[in-house]
This record gives sequence, structure tokens and C-alpha cells, in this order.
Amino acid sequence: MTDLTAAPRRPDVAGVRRRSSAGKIALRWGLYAILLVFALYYLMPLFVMLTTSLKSLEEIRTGDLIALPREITFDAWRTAWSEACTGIQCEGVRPYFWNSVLIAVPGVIISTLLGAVNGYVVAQWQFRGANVIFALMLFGCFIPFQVVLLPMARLLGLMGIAGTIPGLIFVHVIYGIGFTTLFFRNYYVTIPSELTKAAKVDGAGFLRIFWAIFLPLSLPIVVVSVIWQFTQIWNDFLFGVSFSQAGTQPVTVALNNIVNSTTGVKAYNVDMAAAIIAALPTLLVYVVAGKYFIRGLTAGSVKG
Amino acid sequence: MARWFETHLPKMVLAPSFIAVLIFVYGFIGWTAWVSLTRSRLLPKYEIEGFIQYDRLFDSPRWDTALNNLFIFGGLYIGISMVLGLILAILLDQNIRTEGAIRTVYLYPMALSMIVTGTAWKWILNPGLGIEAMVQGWGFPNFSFDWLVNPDMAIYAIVLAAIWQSSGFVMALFLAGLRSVDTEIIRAAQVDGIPTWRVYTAIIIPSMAPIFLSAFIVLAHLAIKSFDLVIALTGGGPGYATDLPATYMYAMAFSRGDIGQAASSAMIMMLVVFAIIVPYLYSELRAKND
Amino acid sequence: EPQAEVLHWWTSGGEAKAVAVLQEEFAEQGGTWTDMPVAGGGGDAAMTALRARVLSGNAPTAVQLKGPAIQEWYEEGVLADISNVAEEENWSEVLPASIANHMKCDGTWCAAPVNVHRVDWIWANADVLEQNGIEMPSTWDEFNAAAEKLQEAGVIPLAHGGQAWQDATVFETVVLGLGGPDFYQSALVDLDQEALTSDTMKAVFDQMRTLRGYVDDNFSGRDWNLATAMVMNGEAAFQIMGDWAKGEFLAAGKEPGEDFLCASTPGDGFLYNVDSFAMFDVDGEDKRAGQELLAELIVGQNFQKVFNLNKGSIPARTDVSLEEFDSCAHTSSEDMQASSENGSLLPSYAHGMALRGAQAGAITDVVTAHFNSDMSSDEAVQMLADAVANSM
Amino acid sequence: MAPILDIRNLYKNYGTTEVLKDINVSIESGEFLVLVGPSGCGKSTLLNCIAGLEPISGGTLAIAGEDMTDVSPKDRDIAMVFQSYALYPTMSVAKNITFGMKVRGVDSATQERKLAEVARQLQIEPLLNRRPGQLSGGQRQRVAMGRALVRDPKLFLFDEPLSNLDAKLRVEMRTEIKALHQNLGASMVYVTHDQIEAMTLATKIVVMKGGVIQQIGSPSEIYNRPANLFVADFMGSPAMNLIPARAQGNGSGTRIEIAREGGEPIVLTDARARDLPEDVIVGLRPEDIAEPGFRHGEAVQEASCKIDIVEPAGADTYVMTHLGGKPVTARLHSETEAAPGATHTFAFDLSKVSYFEPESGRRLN
Amino acid sequence: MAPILDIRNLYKNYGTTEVLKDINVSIESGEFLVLVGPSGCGKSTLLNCIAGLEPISGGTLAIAGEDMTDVSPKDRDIAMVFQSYALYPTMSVAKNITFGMKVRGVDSATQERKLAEVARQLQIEPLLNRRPGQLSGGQRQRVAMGRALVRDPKLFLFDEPLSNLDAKLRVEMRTEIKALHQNLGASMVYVTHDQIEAMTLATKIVVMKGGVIQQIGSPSEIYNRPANLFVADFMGSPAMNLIPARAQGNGSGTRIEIAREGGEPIVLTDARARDLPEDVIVGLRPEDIAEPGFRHGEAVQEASCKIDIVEPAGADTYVMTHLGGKPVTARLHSETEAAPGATHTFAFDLSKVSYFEPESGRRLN
Ligand SMILES: Nc1ncnc2c1ncn2[C@@H]1O[C@H](COP(=O)(O)OP(=O)(O)OP(=O)(O)O)[C@@H](O)[C@H]1O
Ligand SMILES: Nc1ncnc2c1ncn2[C@@H]1O[C@H](COP(=O)(O)OP(=O)(O)OP(=O)(O)O)[C@@H](O)[C@H]1O
Ligand SMILES: [Mg+2]
Ligand SMILES: [Mg+2]
Repeated sequence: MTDLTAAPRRPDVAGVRRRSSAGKIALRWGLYAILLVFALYYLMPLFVMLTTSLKSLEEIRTGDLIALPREITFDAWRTAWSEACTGIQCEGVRPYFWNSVLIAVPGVIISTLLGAVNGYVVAQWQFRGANVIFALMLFGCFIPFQVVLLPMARLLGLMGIAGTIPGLIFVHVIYGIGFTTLFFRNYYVTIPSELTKAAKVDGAGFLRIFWAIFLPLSLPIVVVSVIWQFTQIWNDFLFGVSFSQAGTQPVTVALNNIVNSTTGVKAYNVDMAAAIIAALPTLLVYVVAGKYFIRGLTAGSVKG
Repeated sequence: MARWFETHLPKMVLAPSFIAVLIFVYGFIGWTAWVSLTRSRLLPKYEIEGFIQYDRLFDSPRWDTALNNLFIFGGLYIGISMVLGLILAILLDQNIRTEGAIRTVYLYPMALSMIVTGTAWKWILNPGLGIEAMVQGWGFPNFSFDWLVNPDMAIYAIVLAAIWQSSGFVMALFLAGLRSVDTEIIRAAQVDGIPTWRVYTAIIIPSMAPIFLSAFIVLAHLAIKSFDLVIALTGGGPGYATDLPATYMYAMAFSRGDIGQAASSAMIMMLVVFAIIVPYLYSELRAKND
Repeated sequence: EPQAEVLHWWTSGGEAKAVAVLQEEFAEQGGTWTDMPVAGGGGDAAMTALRARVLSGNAPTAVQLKGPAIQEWYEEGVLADISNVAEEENWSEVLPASIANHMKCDGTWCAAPVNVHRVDWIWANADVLEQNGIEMPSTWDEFNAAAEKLQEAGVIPLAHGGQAWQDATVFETVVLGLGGPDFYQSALVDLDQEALTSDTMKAVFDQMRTLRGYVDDNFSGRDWNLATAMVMNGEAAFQIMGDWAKGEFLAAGKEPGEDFLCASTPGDGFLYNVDSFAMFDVDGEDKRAGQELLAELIVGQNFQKVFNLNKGSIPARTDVSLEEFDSCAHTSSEDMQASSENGSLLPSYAHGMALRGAQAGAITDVVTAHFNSDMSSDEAVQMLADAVANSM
Repeated sequence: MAPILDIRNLYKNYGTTEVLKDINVSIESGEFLVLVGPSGCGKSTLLNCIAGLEPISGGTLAIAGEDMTDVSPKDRDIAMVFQSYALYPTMSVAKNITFGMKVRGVDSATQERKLAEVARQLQIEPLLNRRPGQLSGGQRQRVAMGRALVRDPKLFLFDEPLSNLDAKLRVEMRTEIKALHQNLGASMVYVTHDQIEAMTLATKIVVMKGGVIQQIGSPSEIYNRPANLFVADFMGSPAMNLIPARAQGNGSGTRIEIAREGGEPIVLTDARARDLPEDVIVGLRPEDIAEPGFRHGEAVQEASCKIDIVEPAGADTYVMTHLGGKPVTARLHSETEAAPGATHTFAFDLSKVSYFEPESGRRLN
Repeated sequence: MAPILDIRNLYKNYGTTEVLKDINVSIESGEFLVLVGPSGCGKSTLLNCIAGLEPISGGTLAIAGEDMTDVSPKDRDIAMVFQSYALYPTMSVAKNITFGMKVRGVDSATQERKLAEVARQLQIEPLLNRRPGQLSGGQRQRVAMGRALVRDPKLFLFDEPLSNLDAKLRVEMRTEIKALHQNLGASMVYVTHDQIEAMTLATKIVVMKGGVIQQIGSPSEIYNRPANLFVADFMGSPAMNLIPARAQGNGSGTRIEIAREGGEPIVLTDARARDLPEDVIVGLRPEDIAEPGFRHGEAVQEASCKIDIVEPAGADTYVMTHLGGKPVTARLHSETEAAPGATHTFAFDLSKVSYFEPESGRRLN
């Protein structure tokens, strides 16, 4: 059995690099130049947001929006975190930030677990109709969320979890399992079925095999699923605004309230600081786990 | 009994998710279909009135624009993201020393919500504030980059920002795909005298078909959900030049109190999605069964 | 103990402070205020949330709603009756009749007005006008002449943000200015097909096309306050915008009459935009008590004054002292009084006071499409008529 | 005593494709049954049916006299070793081996004891704390065996346990399995497509093709008296030479005439009178075509042929020639000089000759 | 004429790990060089260096007399066949074979002609329109060969081309490659870890271990006169018996004493006088320990041992016993009766005996 967690070995497509000629060196520089240009393209909005958040409001009103700050101030960040007004409360995005954590963490865990179990069943315990069920679940990924708002609201009301954090978790889990199931299923089909057979002979049952054998193997794909789900749930606005009430609104709603004030003076520096604060967790996840993300994608989720 | 339980356990484990999907996806689609046949306004009503909402929908020039934009946006966004993602992946595959850092830079936009970056993009693309002003400031007074404010070009500005968000992710997918191609095949091609670019075009890329499909599915999913992006960047403007079915539907349902109209537009939108996704799913699952 | 959960989209700046005043008063009376702010899209996001809340059987106590939307919600059977408060507080006496009508559903009171915004304002940079020797225009022709002059002088004549609602705002002032109050009534309130296809309407679109020429190239998607800033720093001369723009001038330390000028847009009449809170049917004594207390406080003298000072509008009550208000507010108040008497006090269509969402939206679609393309006025008029018919 | 494994009229379908057809096998306690056959012939499927990992579609399957139809794998008292070893990749070697016991609730003292015992037996004590990923192929194979051994089952099932090993290791492990079988006296069912493995390990061989059993017998029966052309060709390496010939009974003996490339036909005389049709296929193992002088007896006859290819294989040298239009391999001693293109005299030992009917492939003698 | 391949003092490092150390090999045109050695010994690396797929770290490498250091793989006039075949998965068989020519701008008539030629030679005409995924292992192998053959290169490189095939197919393909070599007269470098493959195919064998060449020689040299214990053990299947013994020169001959389990030591007498240390390892191939009566000559001596295991392998029967504390394998005729536990007399043929120094492993005779 191959070591499933091993990193992929790089095929050296470019071939053997021999003693470099001038042309080769130029080519190499060209390559780096192109990569740099694209890096700038990707970094530009972040740059604008960052510099704006470090400027004073005075400078923004008088200066260039996309110039470097003349004087760096962190006031906007403090304001955004704990002082900015979102309605009559002026506590910044802080309380909403924790709401988002309370929604995203269980949401990610539950949808990943469900996806893992579903993927495990579909990939390793094929029964008649399993593929149809899987296809139906997968199609659920493509339903536009605007469509489900109203009926969902009605059902949440009937279930008595309207406006609550469990309600929001529930919604995110429901519309997340399509993708998590896809990830895990595609990963688990690459695991030889002999492993399941060996464990069956060893006397382990359905859940035991999952728990003791498949789950420990799943790190790369769990990373993929967690990154994906965390991004989706954390960045969600539509469900957050529709299915929350006072006290359960996620950070995106607070951010929206700060950014989209209808009248009055716009504090762009605070807006941008709030935006970056709201994006920090997902950014962090990408930066820290990005490497494993690629690895996890390689490990199976994309291999057809 | 225990044995029955054991053999049916997998089905029972799958059942809750399946039932949930049946209700919360297919049930809701059914609900929407029903409502699309009524005269629902502010809140849903359930007396069937026939196809009036569809008649209204196709009489609306704004819907025409929205549907048109969906094809322009969807086609360009998916197409360019794939091509760009692939090119970047190939470039990054050339033993780049700082690969890890570059990869993260390319990938991070996926982490940000468009509500957040929409404002920044709005500035960057705004002729008076952003790139155009900057380049003109460098001494090229005739430089023009006014996509965002030009009704004919605004949809392409949206495409530009959308590509910004997801091409890095597609790059990651393709990079993973490139890395999983058998080393020996590449070596065989080298011995066979195939130049590097042909190795990519004739051998590696064709063998990555499953990854193209995965990328497609993710991009299609994101294209359908590009609602936030349009709202943040143009609000559907100038005029309604950048309206998409999702924003049309949202406007009808929530700011205009015309739920029947919203439901009918949602049904058409889902039909389009269905027409594209189902063949994919079919081929995907067929291949697995062989 | 009275309780209220209030859904609104006044999330920042002066208006947030103003709402905070209400909350304080509410708390002083022993009430508990739960704030549920949802900003974005001029209330679209809030309406989305509202719909979800109502459908899930968990409606907020009070919701920022206005115009015919109040009646629409009433027709869905989800609004509460606050007639006893209104009668006790004598609302019918202190509110102008046309505004009071918006607060009533089938003869009962179901909403409480907060303020009156005037929409048909034109704002100008005093220095720029002086330098170019221009008076505040009182007809559209004058305006056009002034604009030409300004353009030659290298000043942007009209600061405008290319968002659909801003286009609609300008449009309705032109309708009012060119067609007069009666035409406005029949075209944008009664949706009379004849009025919509009339030559007057064509003239309106012609004027819109002219105005388009006075706007700079980067207007698309610009927020209104950025447009205001253009007037403030002399980049542009005029802006057509409701009186919330005044708050922006004041916040920048500008003085009305000195640094900036305010005047009604050319023509007669007064287009109002009344913010109000509708009360939703809720369960529980506490909440109903909260609703009544809230209604009472909203229409109360103190809140009407404090809130409107902050927001730039004028009180909905006619009996509030305007001593602390600025000159623009005085003008506004006097004009309202006058137009109320001669029947030219009209609801703003662009701000959802005149029409149901679907119809208002249909008109806006045409207006913005026209403004952002090279569509002819004839085409626009035809489209307008079709769109209105289609939206019924 | 009931046979340890008794399969009667077993059928197995996947959907509409019949994968196993009317399988009848039974083995006694202590027997070593080897299933051989080309890829896709249903060997693994049969093993999975025995293990209870696949339901059977028809017939009966009994282990130690008990019907197994509704018994789940874990209750069949079997142990199984897989081709890919199927070690649990995230568990240490020790945990891999004890996992089954732990699942079955065996107390940890017993687990420890059995683990130690098996580890000693297989000489894997130093590996117990490693992960499968850190083991070489042969070591993995041993761990997989260990996992089976601790169960102390009635029946061991092996699915091509050696085919992932390199040639050298395969030979070593083969010997170890053989020793294990002799020491434990256990009953085993073993799948392979390597006929040498089959020959050396089995007490009984089942040759399958397309889901149908072709022959059941002891290794020497299978090797020396293959039931049909398929078995003759399949078993033995290099394969049995199957030479088209013309047979003619002449009183006491049989005259065999084989076409020879560019020359007179070779005529061999089988001393026994046989009732053969005119066209036959003569089956002769490479070791029955050798250099003259080493084989003796009346059945040995000589003829010379042109050599096409010479393959020295260390201990022996294989020499290929053409007879009856087919390549024919002879096994010579490694000392024998032979060069491609030369003509060489071979001794044909007809004492173990097989005759087959060309069309049906059926054995004739 | 310059040797077709000439490697002098070649070194290869990956970072700081030396993978190949001081490799010196050269082959003449038409030779068939086989690289053998255990996994990880650097065979593939050496092949990749020859192909130009890996740069070398030191030494020189010349093909047909030309230094190859700065020549890219495609200009080395080589063809390579990989273990996994490395067929282009999305191209048909025909395109797989012609793609290299197409890229090199060969006109399509020539392409067609060469394709047809190679397809006929390898009997893959019916497969030309299939995709690799639709082929069996042996067919893929043939296509990979075809891709190499159309190049008509100076040198063929094979990296374990048969190790993914099953035993039966492996033997067949081996013979085909041998035939190909003889017909083409091409020069080949062939990597395998199967010693039988090495023996049967090679004109020259290189045995490697840990990046160092252990022995270079003809198959029979390697087989009969292994240079050290490693080569002795590695080459041959079953492996050479390496029996610890005590040697004593006595005038004209040498007395060899081997401990026997539960009995007197066996004493053998090597007729030649040899200068051996007291402790030696005696190397005897299984076929040199046989039943009495078949081997003749003065070097043959008899002794009886207890049989541990009997492995009938069809043509022969392998019997295992214990001598000098080590398991020892003897090859008997398949007719010979032998049962585990019984005591049997064996004839030890010392004519090809090897002696090794226990510590260094060096060959002594
Ligand atoms: N799950 C399945 N569904 C349908 N057909 C199957 C399934 N599993 C196996 N088969 C078919 O059953 C036949 C027998 O397969 P099996 O795996 O038993 O062969 P095998 O003899 O073990 O081959 P190998 O030597 O390659 O392992 C094959 O033709 C295979 O395609
Ligand atoms: N790219 C590489 N980087 C570092 N070490 C490597 C690399 N490629 C191979 N090695 C090491 O070089 C040694 C020789 O590897 P090589 O693949 O040549 O062995 P091999 O003899 O072909 O083995 P096998 O029989 O398993 O194919 C091994 O120890 C391997 O770990
Ligand atoms: Mg099998
Ligand atoms: Mg190798």
C-alpha cells in the first residue's frame, strides 16, 4: 500500500538544466518577470485596501486613493475592531467576529464530517442507487442561494431555529455537503477497496472502519474540505443577513453595515480596516494551509 | 436483525444528507417552480395563474440583458480563468525557487469575499481614481481604461475582477494536476525528442481532462454565485448593463416585491445551469462505473 | 416591560447617533431596545432580511419602511394596528395630511413617520458660481445655460453618481420641473399611459440627455457622497440630491449660504421622502407595549427635532420648533407648508414613496438605461410605457 | 470430519455477467489449495466469496461443515492476506497486527502475547513501531502475514500475496509460506497467477479460466497430465511445447510425424499403442527435450533441429527451435555448447508425453 | 571503432547523497548490457544519466565516441523503454509510435512505412487505433517497444520493461526481446532486478549495489564465478547456497568441514590445493547438490542430510536442508521421491565450488 500522505514528487518537465547559455538566462528572467506581473495583479486590491486602512481620513479626502500613505496610522484599525458604529452600537466588528466564529467552526466541522461519511459510503460501500444519490447531492452545489432564501426561512421558522446560530449552522451545513461529499468521495475512491476488505475480515464494522482507518488517512482532503467550507461560510453574507437576528449577525453583515452606510460621511480607512479584519481568518487559513491544499487536491480530489 | 442493521447501515448513514438535499434543494426547486406560476408579490402566494410570469420575463429588456450577460460573463470567466490558471500553473512548474510564496499570492483572492474587495476594485477600475488616472499621471494623457463606466465594457470589468478572484485557485488545481502526471511519460517524451511546449500541449494537458472538468465545476459554481461581485463592483450598472440573472432575480424578489417574477427568472437560470452541469455529471459518473 | 427589536439601515454617522437618541429615550421609559441594523443597497438587504424574518414567523417589532410598501405589507396581513397611540397623541392633527396617509392602512394607523426629506434639491458650490457669475437657476433652461458656461470654464457642471437610484432622483426632479405637479402626479404616481407617452415626457428625456452631457465621464457607480465631495472642493458646480447631502457639507465644516448653496430644483412642487417605522404583528405583551412606546417616541417632539438635526431633513410634525435648524431646513419647511396647501406636495417615486417596488423599479430600469446609452427619447418613452404595463 | 471448505455448484454474477460458473471444490483440513488462472478468470472473486466479502449468487459454501451463506466475514473464522497487503497505513505494525483482536475485544495481555509470538515467528520484532510506509515490500508482506497469523483461523486465504515483490524476494517468501504451512498444519486457499508458485506450494491445484474450473489435481497431476491444452500451456515455465503432429497407430506402437522447417519431418515412435485421431497436438515439456546421453530408456528418441535462440539461464540453458510450425523450447544443461543457427541433436523423452485433440483441446491419453 | 557506450569514472550526486560512485563501463556495438542490483542501488539513475535525463556530477560519458555531457536526450540517438511503459495516454497506438517522428519533421510517407514495419515486427497491427488504456499489459509493452524501435537508434535503453507483467507474459516477452536483439544486432542497456532475465538476455552483466559496481562479466562468469558474496547471493534463483565451513589445505587437496545439524560434520575434499584461510564460506549452487548417480567425476562427493522442506516445481524439485547453520537448497529431479523429515543422500559437485572470505565477502578462488 503506498503511503497516501506522501508529497507528490515533482516531474521535472523543464528537463535537465545544463550549463546555462545567455538565451536560457534571458528566458528565465522573462519567466520571473511574467510571474511578478501576475503577482502584482493579484496583490493590487490588497495593496489598495492596506494602504487606505493606514491613512487618515483627511489624507484620503485630499489625496490619491491608490497612493502610499504619507503618514501611517493605526487608528482606523482600532476603530474598525472595537469602535465603529454599526447601527446604534458602536463596538466595531468585534462581537460579530465572534458570531462568525461560532457559526463557521461548527459549520465547517459538521459539514466536513458529513461529507467524509457520505464520501466514504459512496466510494467504498457502493449500493444500488448510490451513484444517483451522489449525483443528486452534487447538483445541490449549483442551486443559486437566492432561490432558497424564502422557503428556507419558512422551514427554519417551523423548526424553531430561525434567527439563531444553530439555524445558520444548519443552513451552511445543508448547502455545504454537496461539495464536501464530492471532495471525500473522489479521495476515497483512490483508496484500494482491499483496505475495507481487510478490516471487514478483521471484524471491524462500518463505523469502525471509517473511524479507525479512513479518517486517519484523510488529512489532505480534510484540509481541502475545511479550507473550502471555511471560506464559504465565513464569507457568506446572504444567509447571514437573512437568517440572523440581532445578536447573531455574522461579521460580513457588520462589515456591510460599516461599508454601506447610506448617508453621512464615509470613513474609507475604517471600511478597509474592517474589511481586512473580516478577511483575516480566511487569509490566514490560506497562507498557513495553502501548501496542504495543493497537496490535498493532488491526493485525489481532482483525479477524476 | 443485527446483520440487517449492518448491511443497511451505509444507506442509513447516507439517508439524512440525502433527505436534506431532497427537501432543501429539490423541494425548494419545486417550490420555486410552483411560485413562478403564481402572481406572488411581496410574499409568496399559491394560486396558480399559468405562465404569466414567464411572459413578463421575456418581455423585459432588462432580463434579456441579464441572460446575455450570463453567457458573456460565464463563457469569458470560465474560459479565461482556465487558460490563465493553466498558463500560470505551467509557468510555476518550471522549478521556480519562490514557488510557495508566489502560489500563496495567486491563491489568496479566493479567501476574500467580494464584498470586501469590491470596493478596492471599484477604485482601481474607476477612470478618475485608479489605473487610468495613474497611467495618465505618468505622462500618457491619452491612456484610457474606462471599462467600469462604459456600459458596453462594464461586464468585462466584472470578468476581470472575477478572474482575479478565482484564477489562482484554478492554477492550484492545474498545478496539482501537472504534478500528478507520471514522471516517466515526461521522460519518455524527452527521449523521444519532443520539445517542452509540445510535451505540455500534446501530452500533459490532454491527459488532465478530469482536472479540466473539476475546474469547470468549481468555476461554474462560482459563476452562478458571482452575485456579490456584481453588487459590490457595479450594482448592476451602468444602467443595468451588468445585470446577471442572479442580480435580476434578487432585485425582483427583495427590492421590488415581485416574487413571482423572481421565481420565474430563477427557474430559467436553473434550467441553464442544468443544461450545462448535467452532461458533466453524467459523463463523470459514467466514467467511474466502467 | 416594553421590548422592541428594530430593523433599520441607519448604520453610521449622524443617523446612527440619531437612532441612539431614540434608543435612550426608549430605555428611559423602561424599555429594552434590540438593534438590528442591516445596511446595503438602500435597504435591499434589510428587505431581504425582513422577508426571511416574516416568513419564519419571527418578525421584528418595528421596521424602517416607507411609502406604499407599508400598505403592501399590510395587505399580506402582517402589520400591527397602532391607532390607539396615534389617537392618543393626536397624529392626525400634527402631521400633514398627505404624509399621514402614508402611515395609514385601511383607515388604521400602522406606521410612524420620522422625518421629511426633500428630494428636489439642487446643491451648488458658492465660490464656483460666484467666479463664473452664475445665479442659482430657477428654470431648466437657466440651468442648461449655466452648465454650458461652466463647461467652458472647465468646471464639471453636474456632479452625479451613476447609480440607478441617483439617475431616478434626477429624473423625477426633471419631471416635476418640466411637467409641473399635475403632470408628475399623473405620470409617476397614477402611471397614466397618456402622460407617460406625452411630449412632455419626451422633453423630460431630452433634458436627461442634455444633463448627461454635463456629467463627467467617471460618474458610473460613484457613490452620491463622492459626488457631493466634488461640489464641496469645487471640482463640480451642482449636484441634484436629497437633503441628506447637506449632512455631508456640514460634516466637512461648510456653511450653508456661504460655502454652499441650496435651492429647490427648477420648477414648482415639493417631492418628499418620508422615513417611517412600520409596526409588525408580534406575540407577547412586552413587545406590543414596546411597539406602542416606540410609536409614541418616534413622533414625539424631542426625537423629531434631534433626529432631523442630525440627518438634514425636517420633522414630519409641523409643530416642532425649527430654531436650531439651518436655513436650508427653513426653506424646506416653508415650501412644504406651501405646497401642502396648493396640492403640490408630492411623493418621491425614486425613493419609493409613490409606487410599489415593481413599478418604480420598472421606471428606474428605463431611466437608467436611457441615461447610460444613446437611446432616443422616443424609444425611451415607448420603453417606459411598455415597462410600466409589464410591471402591473 | 467435514471438509474444511466445501463449495458446491457456486455461481456468482455481477449484474448480468457471470463471473463464476458452477464451481465445485472441497478441501480437507491441512490442505494447501492453490487457485491459478489468467488475469480476470475469477480467482479473486472466488476468494472474496469464500471470505464473505461478496455474496454468492447460487450454490452453497460451507466452512468446517457449517453453511456460510448468511455469515459475515468476521464470523467465518478466516484470515486473509491481500496482494497489496492492505495494511492500515496510519497504524504502526504492532497496531496493524492487533487491530483485529482489539476489535473483537480480546484483552490486551493476550494481544501482547500473541503479537510477540507472531513477531518472533516472522522476525519482525524490530519493525513493530514503524508505519507500513516505512517498510520494504518484503517486510510489508510479513506484516500482512502476521495480521493473518494472530487470528489463528480455520482457513487462511491469500490473494496473490507475492506478486508485488521482486523476483528474489518472491522466492524467499514462497519458501517461508511453505514452511509456515508445514509448521502450522493450517488449511490454506492461495491465489496466484504464477505457476511456479502454484507448483511449489500446493497440495491441490485448481486451474480456472473464464470463471470455469479446468482441472483440479495435485501439482504433479496438473504438471504431468494436464486435462486440456489450456492447462498444458498455462502450467509450467517455460510452457509445455505443444507441437502439431500426425499420429498413426502401427500395431504395438504409435508413429508420430512432426513437420520440420526446411527438412524431412521428424518421426518419433511412441512405444505404446494409443487410439489417436490423425491430427493431434503432442505435448512435451522443455525438460523432456534434452541433450542426448542424459536421458535413458526406450522412450527416448533422437532428432536434430536448427537452433533459433539460446537462452542461458544459469543453472540451465534454454534453446528454442521450430517444429510443426511452432517454436519449441528444450532445456539443456548449462555446460552444453549451443549457438543460434547451429543444428543440434535433441533427445525427445516420450515417457511423459501428452496428446491433445486440436479442436476441443481435450487430453487424449 | 569506438565503443558504443563508454562511461569513465562517472559520479552522480543528489544534493549531498552520492547515488553513483566511480562507474566505469563500456560496451561494444551489438552488445546487450544488463544492469542488475537490488532496489535503490542506482540502476535507473545510471540509465537516466546515459539518456541525458539527469546531469552527471563527475566523469565522462560518451556514446559512439562522442562526449555527451552537453547533449540533450533527443540528440543522443537513443531510445528508451520505461517500466510503466510511459505511453502517451491520450494518443492512439499509432500516434504514440509516430509522434516522435512527427515532431522531428519526418515526412508522413516515411512515418507510415516505419510504423507498418514496426507494427508487423511486433504483431500489433490490429491495435494501432486503440488507446493505451484499452490495451493489456503485454500489448502496452509491445507498443512501448515499437516507439523505441522506429527511432532506429544507436543505443536502446530499457528500464525494467517487464516487471509489470505477470510471470507467464514475462517469460514470453523476454524471449521476444532476445529475438529482437539477435535480429537487429542493436546495442542495448537493460535494467532489471530479475536475475533470470539478466542471465538469459545479457551478453554482459553489471551487478551493482549501493551505487558501486560489484562485478562486470558475461552471464556465465557472473553465475559461475561471482566476485563476492553479494553477487553470489544475488544472482541465481534459488540463490547459491553459502555455507560456513572450515577449510584445511592437505597437500594436494583441500579438506572442507561443514557442520551438520544433529550429527557429525560433513567432510568434503576439494581435489585442488587451495590457499584458503581456516574460516571460509563455501558457495554451491542448488543444481550442484543433486541426487547421487546423476553427476559424475572426481569432484562429486556424497553426504546425507535431513530434509526440511520439499518444493516440487514441476520440472525439478527443490529440497531444503540445514548445513553449517544455514538453510541449504538442493535441486533434485522431479521424479525423485523426497519427503520432509526424511534423511536423503546428496551428491555435492565441487567442480564449480566458490570460496569466499566471511568478513570481506571477497572471492577466494
Ligand atoms: N465489482 C465488479 N463488478 C463487475 N464485474 C466485476 C467486479 N469485480 C470483478 N469483476 C469482473 O469479474 C471478473 C473476475 O475478476 P477477478 O478480480 O476475480 O479476477 P482475477 O482472476 O482475480 O484476476 P487478477 O489475476 O487480475 O486479479 C473480471 O472479468 C472482472 O472484470
Ligand atoms: N530525484 C532524486 N533525489 C534524491 N534522491 C534520489 C532521486 N532519485 C533517486 N534517488 C535516490 O537514488 C538512489 C538510486 O535510485 P534509483 O531509482 O536509481 O534506484 P534503482 O536501482 O532504479 O531502484 P529500483 O529497482 O527500485 O528501480 C535511491 O536511493 C533513491 O532514493
Ligand atoms: Mg485478483
Ligand atoms: Mg529503477
